[in-house]
Amino acid sequence: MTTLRIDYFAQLRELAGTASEACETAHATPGPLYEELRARHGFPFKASQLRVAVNDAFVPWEHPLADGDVVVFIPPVTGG
Amino acid sequence: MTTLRIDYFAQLRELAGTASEACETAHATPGPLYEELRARHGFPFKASQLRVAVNDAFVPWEHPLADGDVVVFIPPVTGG
Amino acid sequence: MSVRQAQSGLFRVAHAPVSLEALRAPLHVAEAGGFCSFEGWVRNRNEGLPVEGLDYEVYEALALKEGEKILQEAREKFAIAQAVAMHRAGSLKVGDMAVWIGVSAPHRDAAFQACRYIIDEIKTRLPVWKREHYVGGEPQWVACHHQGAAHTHHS
Amino acid sequence: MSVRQAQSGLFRVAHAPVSLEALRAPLHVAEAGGFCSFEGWVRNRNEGLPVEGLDYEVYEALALKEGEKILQEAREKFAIAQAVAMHRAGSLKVGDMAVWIGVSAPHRDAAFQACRYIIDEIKTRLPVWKREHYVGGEPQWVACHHQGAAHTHHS
Repeated sequence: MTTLRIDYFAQLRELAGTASEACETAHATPGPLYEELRARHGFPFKASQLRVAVNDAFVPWEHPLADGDVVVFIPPVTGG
Repeated sequence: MTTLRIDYFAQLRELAGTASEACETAHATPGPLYEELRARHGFPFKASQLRVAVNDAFVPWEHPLADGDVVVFIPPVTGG
Repeated sequence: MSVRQAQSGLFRVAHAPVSLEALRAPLHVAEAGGFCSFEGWVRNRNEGLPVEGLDYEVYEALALKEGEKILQEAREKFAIAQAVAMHRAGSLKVGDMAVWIGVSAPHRDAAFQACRYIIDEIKTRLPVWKREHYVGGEPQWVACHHQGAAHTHHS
Repeated sequence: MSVRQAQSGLFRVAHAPVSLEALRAPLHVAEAGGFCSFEGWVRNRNEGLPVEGLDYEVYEALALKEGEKILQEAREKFAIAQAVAMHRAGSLKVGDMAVWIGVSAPHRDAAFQACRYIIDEIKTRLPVWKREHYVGGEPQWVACHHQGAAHTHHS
């Protein structure tokens, strides 16, 4: 099991009801982790609509997760 | 004969030694008038390098000159 | 200036208005003959709905890194002297400046191209989300217009 | 404001610096969501020669007409909200702003395109002449870089 922190922004934060949660997971990469969280919180986005960041850097969906990682799923951005 | 005023800017003003001069001419259009002034003042520009304005509006070189017109030969511009 | 903004200071996320003078200062370098800037202002309507104001939520640690990266890309791609950008976070009213980009360069071509590059990249890559407040309606997260672009961009 | 500037006031020839605030004011209209501006600054070198400063000589009556015409063309060609421009006359030092253009628009494409159009047209059409002062050399009228363009443009 890997111990992670998940931070949420925008719609995901509102649907999760929190800006941050601790998470113990058996998933080795962000892809299946997102599917689990999506089912739990009812997120509307498919993984293909999102990007993922680990420890404040964009990473590929196959990035291996490690204890203590902070994971953020990035909904479609609307800055500017 | 037509009585005109010629205003000069930039290099033409310096070479003519004046910003403005009165002129009586038999020329009906700005083209031959410029050639006469060019010979008199030693202007370096061919007419094809210039534009011409009459009474503060750009005009074609075939524009007919009338008594009281203010004529300006416009050297290549370098604003901006 | 917070530690997070200190990376180079040329890209910043601001929680209150920043003066144009402060934003422009780093661009005045000797070889700069042209300056191009772009600003995004909060509009009074979006897709037909009357807008009162909006909130920008920013994933700040990542936005600062990504913003600096975008500026660095612009410096590498175009013959510019300097590039600066700022994105607002928090609550803004109609007419407020949401984003500011300034580029100085020896010649205007590079200044225009780099400025355009930076705003386009900010809009597709910067982790920032806009929630609009409507006159007589519920606030809404604005839907992304660049979804395809955003996700093919760095694949 | 002189009579000559009163035509619309959106294009002006200025004999002293004008504040950015004053220049920008007419651009803040309700539908404007994007703003693009361009500034020309006096550079410290031109073609290898160290420049101390320069003078702009302006055929003002014609420059005001031609400037207004350029702004009007930009409004007709691009979906913009408003366009403003200013060209300096007189003596400027290194770093001074020689020309300022600002365009506001509902969307950024039009703002960038119109701003670029206006500066390009100003450089080829506005009856303004630059004389540079060099460190340790005689002042010189700057040669035109756009001669071909300037003379085919309105033929």
